[in-house]
Amino acid sequence: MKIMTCPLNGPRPVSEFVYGGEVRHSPDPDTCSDAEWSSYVFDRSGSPGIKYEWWCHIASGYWFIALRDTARDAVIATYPVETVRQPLEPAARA
Amino acid sequence: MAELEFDARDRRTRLGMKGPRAAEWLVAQGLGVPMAPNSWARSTGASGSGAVLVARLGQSEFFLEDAPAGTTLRAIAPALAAHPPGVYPVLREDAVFELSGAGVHDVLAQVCNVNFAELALDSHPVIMTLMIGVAVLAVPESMHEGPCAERRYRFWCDPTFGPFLCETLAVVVAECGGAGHDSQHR
Amino acid sequence: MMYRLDAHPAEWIDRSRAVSFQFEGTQYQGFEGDTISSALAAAGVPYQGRSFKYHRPRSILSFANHDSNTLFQVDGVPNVRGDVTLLRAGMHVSAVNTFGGLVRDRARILDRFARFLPVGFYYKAFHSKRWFPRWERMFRAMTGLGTVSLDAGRSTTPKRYGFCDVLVIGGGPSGLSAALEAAAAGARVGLVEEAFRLGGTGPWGERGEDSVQSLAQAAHDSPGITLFPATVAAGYYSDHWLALAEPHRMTKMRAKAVVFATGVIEQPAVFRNNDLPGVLLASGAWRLLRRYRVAPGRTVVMVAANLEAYSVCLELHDQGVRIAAIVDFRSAPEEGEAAAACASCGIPVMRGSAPYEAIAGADGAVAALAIAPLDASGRIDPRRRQRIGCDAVLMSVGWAAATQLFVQAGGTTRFSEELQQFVPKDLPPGIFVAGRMNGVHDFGSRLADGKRAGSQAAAHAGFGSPSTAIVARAVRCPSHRFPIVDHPRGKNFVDYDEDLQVKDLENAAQEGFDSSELLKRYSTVGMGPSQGKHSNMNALRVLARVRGLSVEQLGLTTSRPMYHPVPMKLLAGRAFSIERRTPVDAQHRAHGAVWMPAGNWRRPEYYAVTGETRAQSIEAEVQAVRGRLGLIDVGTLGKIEIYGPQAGTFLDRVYAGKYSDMKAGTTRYGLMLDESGVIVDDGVIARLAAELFYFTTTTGGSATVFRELLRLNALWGLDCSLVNVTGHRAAFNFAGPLCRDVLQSLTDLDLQDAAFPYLGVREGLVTGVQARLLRVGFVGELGYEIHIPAGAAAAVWQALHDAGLPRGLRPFGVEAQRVLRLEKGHFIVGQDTDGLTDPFEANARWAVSMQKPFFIGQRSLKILQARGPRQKLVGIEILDPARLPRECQLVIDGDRIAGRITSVVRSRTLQRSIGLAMVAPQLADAGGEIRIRTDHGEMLAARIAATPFYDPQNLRQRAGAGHGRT
Amino acid sequence: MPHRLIRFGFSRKHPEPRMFTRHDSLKPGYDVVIIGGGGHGLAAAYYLARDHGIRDVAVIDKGYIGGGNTGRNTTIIRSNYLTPEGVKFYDESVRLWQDLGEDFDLNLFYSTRGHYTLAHTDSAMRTMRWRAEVNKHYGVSSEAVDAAFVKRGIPMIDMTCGGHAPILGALFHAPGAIARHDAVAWGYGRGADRRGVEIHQQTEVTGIRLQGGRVAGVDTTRGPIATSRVLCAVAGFTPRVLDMVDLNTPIYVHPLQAMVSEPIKPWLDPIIVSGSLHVYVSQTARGELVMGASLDPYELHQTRSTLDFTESLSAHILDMFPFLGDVKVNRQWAGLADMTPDFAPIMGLTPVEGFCLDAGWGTWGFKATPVCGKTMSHTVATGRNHPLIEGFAMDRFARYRLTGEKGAASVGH
Repeated sequence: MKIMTCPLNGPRPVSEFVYGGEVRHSPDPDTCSDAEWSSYVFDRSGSPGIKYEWWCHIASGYWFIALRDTARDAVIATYPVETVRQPLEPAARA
Repeated sequence: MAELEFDARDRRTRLGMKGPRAAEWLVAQGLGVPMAPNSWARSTGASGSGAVLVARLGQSEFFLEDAPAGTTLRAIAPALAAHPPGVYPVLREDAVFELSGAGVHDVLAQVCNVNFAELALDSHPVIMTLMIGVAVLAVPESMHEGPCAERRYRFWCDPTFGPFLCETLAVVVAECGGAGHDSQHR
Repeated sequence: MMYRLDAHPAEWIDRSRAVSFQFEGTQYQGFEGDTISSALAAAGVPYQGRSFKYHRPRSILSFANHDSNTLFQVDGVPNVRGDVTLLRAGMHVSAVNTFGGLVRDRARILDRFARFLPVGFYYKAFHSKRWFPRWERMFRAMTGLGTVSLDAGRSTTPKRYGFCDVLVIGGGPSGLSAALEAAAAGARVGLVEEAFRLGGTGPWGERGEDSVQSLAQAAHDSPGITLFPATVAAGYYSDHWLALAEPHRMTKMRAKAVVFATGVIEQPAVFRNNDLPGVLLASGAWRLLRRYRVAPGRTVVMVAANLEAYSVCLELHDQGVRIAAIVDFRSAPEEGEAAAACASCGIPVMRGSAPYEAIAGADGAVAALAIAPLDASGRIDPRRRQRIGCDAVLMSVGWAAATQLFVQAGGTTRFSEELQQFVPKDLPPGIFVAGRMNGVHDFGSRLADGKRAGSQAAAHAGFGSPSTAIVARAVRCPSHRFPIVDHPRGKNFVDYDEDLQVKDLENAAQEGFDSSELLKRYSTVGMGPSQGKHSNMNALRVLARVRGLSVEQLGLTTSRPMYHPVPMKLLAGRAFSIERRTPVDAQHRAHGAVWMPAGNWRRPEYYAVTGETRAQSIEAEVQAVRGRLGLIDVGTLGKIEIYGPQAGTFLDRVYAGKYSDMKAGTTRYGLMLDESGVIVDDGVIARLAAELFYFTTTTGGSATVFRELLRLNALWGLDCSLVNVTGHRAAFNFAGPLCRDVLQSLTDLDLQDAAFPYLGVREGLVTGVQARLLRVGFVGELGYEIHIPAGAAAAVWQALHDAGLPRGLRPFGVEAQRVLRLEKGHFIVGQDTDGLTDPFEANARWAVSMQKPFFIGQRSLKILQARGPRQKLVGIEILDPARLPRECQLVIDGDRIAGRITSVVRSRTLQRSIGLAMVAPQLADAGGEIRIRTDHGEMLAARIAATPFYDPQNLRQRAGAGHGRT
Repeated sequence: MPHRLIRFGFSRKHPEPRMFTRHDSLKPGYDVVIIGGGGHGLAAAYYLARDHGIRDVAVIDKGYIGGGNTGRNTTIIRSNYLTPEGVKFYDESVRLWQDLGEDFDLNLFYSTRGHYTLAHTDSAMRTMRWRAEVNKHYGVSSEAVDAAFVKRGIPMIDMTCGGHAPILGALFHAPGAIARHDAVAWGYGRGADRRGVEIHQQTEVTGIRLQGGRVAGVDTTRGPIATSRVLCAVAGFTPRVLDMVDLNTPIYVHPLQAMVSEPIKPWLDPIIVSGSLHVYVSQTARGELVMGASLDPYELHQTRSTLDFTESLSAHILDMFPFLGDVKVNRQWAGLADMTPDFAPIMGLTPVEGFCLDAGWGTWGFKATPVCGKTMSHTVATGRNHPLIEGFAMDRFARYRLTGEKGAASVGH
């Protein structure tokens, strides 16, 4: 079984994790067009490649980011979430 | 060498908290806090009634369990309930059980995909993993210096999974020639 | 005919222990340690099975755990491998797939019709629409091997995780030395051997004998080596994770490095009747001899193309077996010592000759071999053939590397023309190979190669430094490049499992199936129980000849697990299935709960009361809540706490409503959407303090919702923190006109409206337990949700129950709650909504605050608003009081589907049948009438009605409207 | 014995002609180029040539014909879907299946066995009824049946499923069938080949040339091809081809695995599916049990096998049929499923003129092979989407008009 190295819990079998999909940044909902938004909601980069992905260690509820080659199923690196944080609109930061 | 044993009887006082200021609050309560994430320490609180297990879960969450007859946690519980800023109480009603003795690793090998035998105990590791599909918190301890068979493993899990986990483990332990004590769920 | 030789110290049987068993209804005797096949062979049984397609008599071919000729039905278990299954006293053994027994098999007639049943014949006929069903019945009667007994019980076996530094697959000379070398370096080693004992499958050739025995002994004695005898490495999976199928359990082994010393698999020579009983592989004969002291026959002809043939002949000769001739494909003399020894024993050798056909005797077993010389081009010359009488023909013409696991591990191979076998090309990290599979064939080199691989594997795992030795591959070629002899009358079998002859493969290729993958799929070569272990290599050679290509150009078909088939019970293991119970599970049982599954939970559907029907009990529970009071366990709801200065902001972003402006002590309904604006969950949000909210999710959604909230919190980095207390907090709904009076007697809280209004939340003691009380109206009566620590739940439940009983309390289950909520017109996410329902369609616009700066799904809602609803959720009343549609029956408008009933009940309280329906927008206007198609297509009329059906002003839950009915 | 077979016995040479002509080189151009020599692509080629008179067609495949999901699925054919679009579409497919063997003069072992989708919860029961009602509305034989009916139809099943998933009922679909999957590709391939279509195996597409937003040609490992019409039917490889023409879709790719047992004497007539247990199983005419489960949990473009798959699938099979404990798993494999958010395919014309898409076939493509050939050949030939596929148009996502077929997925994927 695949080994996934969790930044918090270390190397564990992949069955201890839940896959959360590719890391994607949304366009600004206030300024983007309907087409841009629906594309963000539905479209995916379906081709194989080296992708930043969300993974969650179930037992600790710890989310992190894995850089994985989806053609070879090779985990290249894992990071804490801070690395992909996007700034929130002012209202939320207030 | 000790007999393989499975014990799900004991209920000690437990306390949980998380938040940006949880660590400093614990120190303020006179408790020693492990520095590394996913590690534990034993600390004798102000009351001095036996050592408290302080487990650090990740960066900013803590899980505390008092000694069998300890009173430390009861003493500090009200302070926690008063919602000190940046310290968030975490209700811990866990089911708890212990595995120890010869063949303990044969049992673990059947229910968990973590190589416990290989763990270095001097780093005081806290393991969060899945045991037959149920999230558990594990603290391995060496009963006294010696081979792996002399280890004691203490496990905690969500109480609503407790009956399933303990009943299943009791069967595996029995098959591995061990004795089970499980009053909690019968 | 085979027979047993006298005892030998190294034999694997215990002659002091006779074991008697039945075969095809006749009593036989073998010894402890015998396998089924060795015992039958020793007993002189001429043949042990029938072939799959033509039902030709078959006996031992390979004796190597992939011998489809010797599959048996044993005590109700199908397809038992006789060559590796130990004899048990009292066993009932019979051949598989015979009609009327092994000898009288009625289907043997098919052998005569073989010419009419060419490759893929079943694609070419039987397909008229009219007749196919009949033909298919015939096929299904003829097909398959063993028979499964439908009354065999459930048997569970343990399954374990294993860990080691170096895992060595194969206990032959190279595997043994690899394991010992790795252990010497300090690695924890696992050594997997398919056979009952270490040593490998031989033959070892000169001087191998003693060294192998001492190596095996050393491996036994080494504390660093864990032995897995009689164990099949069934598959290699990602990151050095291997399935080890032991006799009675499976070990899932994680290694840091793996050495494949999987050896080679002997390949048959292909000539007419090469499947007759008595014609077998030399290595099989050798194993029979060494392990079970069974001689292949009294007069043996050896079909040879390598040194091993001569070694085996010598051993047989030593045992008094007459070697009538060694028929060597090669014209050049064999140089190995064994050849010289054979010559000195006076064993006649015919060089440059090949078997033309085997000839059967009266008993169906081989009685003679016709051989003929090969011309320069390797073509056989039948005119110059001669007959050699014999009762056994051994084949020693070549080997195929057991690369299956290696390839599964991501290794690549190339075909070596010099060695006539596939050899490893690229090795993935942590993967090492040794021995004959690696093209190293001579005994000394195999030991050296194993040493090298063992050292390198150990070093990879962090023990010692890697050996830099380079072990040369064999100089001699142990495999013939084309051990295949054509025959006008065919029956020269390439694949014994599937009864495939040379011409079948040629014909398949001619029909266009001329790549190795297509050939496999069309001809089924390699698809039988042995998965091509004895047939893929020769099939490739035949295809290469047809295409005029090299074997390398064609390439192997992909190899996938299992290496050998594995019983499902070993794979399944104990098959744990998680159960989750609320802390008052025992109380439910005591009240007579009838359970229904809810995810991993079990919940009381209703509480059975003697003398009541199910319907009566549910109705009585409903009436208890409406008229007096009821108690339900809602502890399966997801329960989450969120702390921190930005907790309100967080909730505003993840729910459609607004929460940051809530006052402490109040609750509000929450609707959760996904990015596309679809309703995914709902619950109640309570504000307990400025920086503390407590909220619930649906039972089904609790785990996934909490996980997603954690993700969003990690992503946004707001100053707040989530705690999942779903299992740590129990929750009951205590509802009904009388509940306030009863509860007041158990708590210090002031429950009067002024102090604790509808939709309020309070913290206080209930029967001395710190509790959170939410005053909610889900069931449409005065009611309090009581949330307490799980440890105290049983006591609190009991107290509430006992206090309520004198006032007519009934615990109520999920069914009653469904009626109650439906009377109030509340929808259930997932039942009354579907995977595409948005808040506008669900009439939940009121729960959405679009003017918020942001919430998940908001942007899509703007688009959906413009698009307009595709359907609408409405209340309905069935006009005919006597009839009730079923949930999910359709609303029909003209001849088109215009919606469906999502929930419906007959309400005693309201004296009518009510429900919810998802209908086309044009049908959604109140007062309008819709038609529902019920069973047998009858139509039923219903009226669109406003909700709530019951107490539309919600007076009862608000004011608690006094006692009893108003 | 059918006289058809007699001639094999009496002809000295094998009397069968090649099924597929081997073409040593590509022509400089074709009227239509079909990327993907699976069932769908070959079917489209077959109907283009047979029904639309378009024979100047090249089918190119990077591997061998039928080597993708056509040869990797569990061969289940059914039409008991949930949406009107789906039911009408798959029903037409099932109708076409009936005559395929005779059309091809090839035995596809199309075998109507009856199909049970087991329900273990009342919400599952509700979905079954929903599907049954929609199916019946369109004349598809489909019934929500109770536990007793299931027990009668599958007497050997453990109705409690090992005690943890009691069977409450099922959706019974009498026309549910299985077929010899490879033969379907061969039949369409041979039929297309005989009508002049060129099949080029071992030929990989490396690029698609556009001129002014329309298709101009296809580059392959064996040279360029000029063409104005391309049909993409490559299952799990769809996103890679779409990248060549700069199209975005919701398609994401996960592996789907399956396994097969050793041959045993047939004992299981119908096809059994259980959503809660994530199982589907049927027994072939060879006596093998063909077993499948749910989609792999994360994106991957590789057909590796996993052990957890065989472990949990075996466990669930034994829940239903405990007597199979000693029956052995012979082989496991995987295919690449191109999934969509609403579990319905993406078919028809695209914003790129001349580029047609037959994709999003996730775990449900085999059964649709004939109707996809029919509708896509129509779409390619006429330049207009076939009426049957309008619900599957690519722009439905941008328009927020999804075709919710998730409820009809055989198991909870």
